[in-house]
Amino acid sequence: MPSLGADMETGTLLEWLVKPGDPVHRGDVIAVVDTDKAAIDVECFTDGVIEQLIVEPGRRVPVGTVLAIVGAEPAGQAPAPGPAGQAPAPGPAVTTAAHVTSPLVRRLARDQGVDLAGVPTAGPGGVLHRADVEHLLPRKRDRMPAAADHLAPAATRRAMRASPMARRLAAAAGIDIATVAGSGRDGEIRADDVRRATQSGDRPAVPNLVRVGGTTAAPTATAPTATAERHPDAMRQAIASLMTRSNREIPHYYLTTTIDMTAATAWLRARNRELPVSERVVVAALLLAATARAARRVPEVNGVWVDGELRPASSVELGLVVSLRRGGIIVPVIADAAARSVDRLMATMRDVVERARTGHLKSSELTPPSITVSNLGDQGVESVLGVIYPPQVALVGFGAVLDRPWAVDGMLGVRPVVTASLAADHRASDGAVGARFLNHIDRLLQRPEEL
Amino acid sequence: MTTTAKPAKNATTTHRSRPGVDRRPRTTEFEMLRDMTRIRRFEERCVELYSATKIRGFLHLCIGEEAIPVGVMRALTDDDAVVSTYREHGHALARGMTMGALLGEMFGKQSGCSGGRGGSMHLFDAARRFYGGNAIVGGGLPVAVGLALAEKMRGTNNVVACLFGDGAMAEGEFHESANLAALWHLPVVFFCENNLYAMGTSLAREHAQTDLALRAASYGMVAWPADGMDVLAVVDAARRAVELARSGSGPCFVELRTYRFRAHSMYDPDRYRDKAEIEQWRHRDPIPALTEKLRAAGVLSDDDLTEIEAEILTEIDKAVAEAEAAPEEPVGDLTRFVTSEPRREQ
Amino acid sequence: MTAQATAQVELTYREAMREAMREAMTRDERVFLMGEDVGRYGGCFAVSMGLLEEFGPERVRDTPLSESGFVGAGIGAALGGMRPIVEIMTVNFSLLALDQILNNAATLLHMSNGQFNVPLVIRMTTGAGRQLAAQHSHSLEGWYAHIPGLRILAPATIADARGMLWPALEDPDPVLIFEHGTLYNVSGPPPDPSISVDITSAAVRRAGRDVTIVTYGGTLSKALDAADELSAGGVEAEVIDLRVLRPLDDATLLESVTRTHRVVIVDEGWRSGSLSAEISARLVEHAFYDLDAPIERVCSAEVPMPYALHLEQAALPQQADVVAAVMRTVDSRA
Amino acid sequence: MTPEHARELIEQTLLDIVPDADLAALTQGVDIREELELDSLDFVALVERLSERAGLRIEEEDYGELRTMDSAVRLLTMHAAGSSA
Repeated sequence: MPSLGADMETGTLLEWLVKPGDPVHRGDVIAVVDTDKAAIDVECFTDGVIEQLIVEPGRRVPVGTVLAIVGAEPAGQAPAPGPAGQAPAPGPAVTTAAHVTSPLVRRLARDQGVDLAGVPTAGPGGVLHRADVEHLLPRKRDRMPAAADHLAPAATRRAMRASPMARRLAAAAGIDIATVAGSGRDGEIRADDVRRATQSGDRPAVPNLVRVGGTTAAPTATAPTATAERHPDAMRQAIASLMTRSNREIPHYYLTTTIDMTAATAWLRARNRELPVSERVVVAALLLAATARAARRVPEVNGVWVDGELRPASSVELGLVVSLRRGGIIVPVIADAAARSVDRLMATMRDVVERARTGHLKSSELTPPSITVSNLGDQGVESVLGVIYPPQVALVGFGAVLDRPWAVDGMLGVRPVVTASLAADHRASDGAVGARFLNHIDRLLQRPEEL
Repeated sequence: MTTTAKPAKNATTTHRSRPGVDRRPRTTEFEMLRDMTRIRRFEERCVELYSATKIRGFLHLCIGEEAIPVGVMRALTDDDAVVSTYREHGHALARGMTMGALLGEMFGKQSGCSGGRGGSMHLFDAARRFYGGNAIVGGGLPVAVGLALAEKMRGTNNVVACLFGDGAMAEGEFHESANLAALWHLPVVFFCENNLYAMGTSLAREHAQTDLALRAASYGMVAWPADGMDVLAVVDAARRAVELARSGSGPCFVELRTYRFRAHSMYDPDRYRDKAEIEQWRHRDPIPALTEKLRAAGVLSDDDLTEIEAEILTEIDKAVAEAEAAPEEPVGDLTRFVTSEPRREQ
Repeated sequence: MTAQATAQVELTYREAMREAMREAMTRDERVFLMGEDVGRYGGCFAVSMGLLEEFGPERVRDTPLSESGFVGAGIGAALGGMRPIVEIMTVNFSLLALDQILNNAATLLHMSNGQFNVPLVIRMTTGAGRQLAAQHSHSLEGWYAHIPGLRILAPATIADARGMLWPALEDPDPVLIFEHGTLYNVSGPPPDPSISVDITSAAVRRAGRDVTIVTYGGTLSKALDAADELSAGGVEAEVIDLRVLRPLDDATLLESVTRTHRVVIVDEGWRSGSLSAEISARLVEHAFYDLDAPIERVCSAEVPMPYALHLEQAALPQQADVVAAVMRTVDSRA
Repeated sequence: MTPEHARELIEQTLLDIVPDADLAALTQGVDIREELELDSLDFVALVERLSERAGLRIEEEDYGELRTMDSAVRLLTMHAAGSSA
């Protein structure tokens, strides 16, 4: 007889809703009990089969009296998953009615969310051993979608060390602490790491001592192999939380323009023909160069939005979205990109992208960008309408350079064109400013030799 | 007369003021008999109340030893100070504290003399210069010496009465205190209530030299033993000692040989004492002894006795009722008096 | 008097303490000094030198070697209306009086429901550094800081040595003053007597933004030296002198730590169950979300204090230890 | 350069760029860039390294030849033959 109220001492069994032999599951209503106040449904707290009903309807018994006996599942029949997503028990189903368990086993089961009632044991006398529980765990983990499973974040948390203050700042900024790159001695995450991650680093770190790199969406910042590869989920979560924050906080507006790339590609082709193979320039480098120079002229798109105001950057710290082969992205930064020649940009881009993918970025390449470019041209798409990396205020997207019918001087011809797009923060700029920015890019690409 | 302390007089006055009670002048002996009986009956009620779980914690009774508190307190003035032990109900009552203040304390109530913070072992009364209620054996002695030092430095004529048991004589603090008091000629009287047992350890099993007065005398102070079961002997010794100390000749020591009829504390199995020994001492019970003496002298009638008992019973009943009814100290005040409060005036 | 003669130039910690006692005894007739060899000998550490001659044997009382006796007598005298200053030679000896300090001085007020307060001041030497070995050198003030009902002071500067005694005597409750043995010969300009010294708050001895060093008494100078060294390397340490070990000035600590986010506690006591442990716990309780690095503690080695100089120094917190601890809190992998 | 040698060279280079590339998937007609998700930078790297290792200069006009494994092998063998002739 369960205690159905703090002052309940006895209860009258009104009705059984099950009979012997019925399978029951945790949470099933199996009986109705009359307390002094009301008739209340009685839940079953275990999975199994009703073996015996002991108290007959109409009897009044004290709290604590056994009402019925629930046995284990018949052999060979796997119990249905419980509400907690309990794993079926395959294998030799030597289930017993009365498991004997040690505190250690019970704790393990509790920690791992395993209902011991469903755990088969190979041991004699129905004794459950740790191995019986552990046997279930890998399978249990496998069948659960990692991100949704409470086990996976727990594992992530265990691997992550962050100072209380860093946690507080991360929570306040709405970013997942697990996604922040730690700069501490053992990779622990400190407050400055979070500040860098939120790019609101208005507080200078202790000079010369704790200054290290960090980046918005790059959990792999200083320990890519240690973090990202071991915990790909962490990166997914980082992207998820950052992009969620972006869409929640930033009022995006989008502009696109299609740019004639005839001049640019012709110039590139001619140039590459003269250059050693190792110095050839790809069109992406031109696009970056044009973007960087345009951004320098339109400060409203080159900076960060912090504390309710736009803080334009003094140089163009160009973030480049690099997709990783195993999924996920990382955004290394090309410092002072507007000051670099196309050749230097090309060289830097090749170098940075390669190291980004092999996990060897330097901390200086993970400082907060002032504007980001996402070039999905190689993936063949036409245009990119991106999500801004907070607290930046703009993201420039490029699609593939494609041959398209194009009217020039009243004549229709086929021209290589690219669609450039701008996702911009409406708090920081208006459409006209964005349009001016895109027009700058266009104009610059018409005179590639000047880049 | 300086022989009757004002607090005690206050208590006496209470009785005297009651209509119909004060039919004739009382002798000092009669008052001492009544005071001893008052302590005895009070403690007997404490036993009942303890059994009824009204009183908790340790409860040390002085039943059998009542001659000492009554005799010693009579030798003191209001301005003198008293430092006592954890077996101090008798001292407190004889000093003039009310049963209500004591019972309230033992009930853990706000009406208690220590607001329920002390309990049976820690009775205090600043107005009567009653400095407790010390439950560290020997711990009160240095404090008594310091009080005496203050009296001396302030140039008063006051004396400090320091009561302790035979067990305290084995503590270093006794020897430090005796030495210091004698060295500085301080007006303190050490009253050693020698009831032969330090809890369960007999005097002979605890002290190499069981002549306690002799040991005290070795510090250069006047020391002598007296019969602690005879209130007249106690009061006589106490007066001599107090006057000596008051005279400026330094401390003195009185060993009062006595016996407690009950266990060390409540529900002590009392396996360490011979029943015959207890019986033998019961024959020297100070209350019947004085009763017989007064009867023989023709100054005490059965009516007087009945009247005394009735008065005391009424007083006890009233105190119990008050303690029952008294509010508890609010838990919100738990941390009061850890440090002094600015508003408090002494 | 010697102290007066030098007061215009420089004052030692010892002289400052003596001046404080002289002033107190002059201002209040109830104040007197007692302890072992405070009179004719002039004080074990010469703090009370000359006071016997000035105030006489009634008010500068040599006591027998009975710590419990004369500390208890101090309690009794305080209860009896006097304002005693009891000097105990070293904190190790004070253990002989621990019964009186804990069971009476700290307890009487509460036990008596506020009826009996104990306006007593106990002064004693604490700490190591003078090769006095394992029975004269420990820093047990943290134990006393455990006890409700006591106020525990640790003057670390000339000004505090000079200024803390009087307010301590004005306190209606027992106050213990711990004087680190290495401080007595430290000298400095005499403090401005018009500046009142409180016995309630900690003092920020050096402002800084990067880390808070919490210390008191004999290790203050080491902490300040460490802060100077760190400053040269670009780390600005704030140094807090607790001054009052009980009740702790949580507000000052928290204010600092919520700015610096890093804490190093320097405590000459043993680490286990120490004052540093208490401070650490409080900061974790009240500033957890402001901590950006584990709290570091620099304490004495957990050994009875050895005699040999090199061993003793190895057992004690040193400037280099403080610097290293600070660096652990601010250092990073990069 | 034999076709076997050329294929080996190409596979080696691809593995340099995409360490866990599934080369078995590069069967006849399969687009290398698509299959291995090479972007323009990867492709430039492929061109550069192949040029270096094969000792020939692959022009931009020849990029189309690197579309599949077969055409790439052909490009290398022919070029090598041409240059050695």
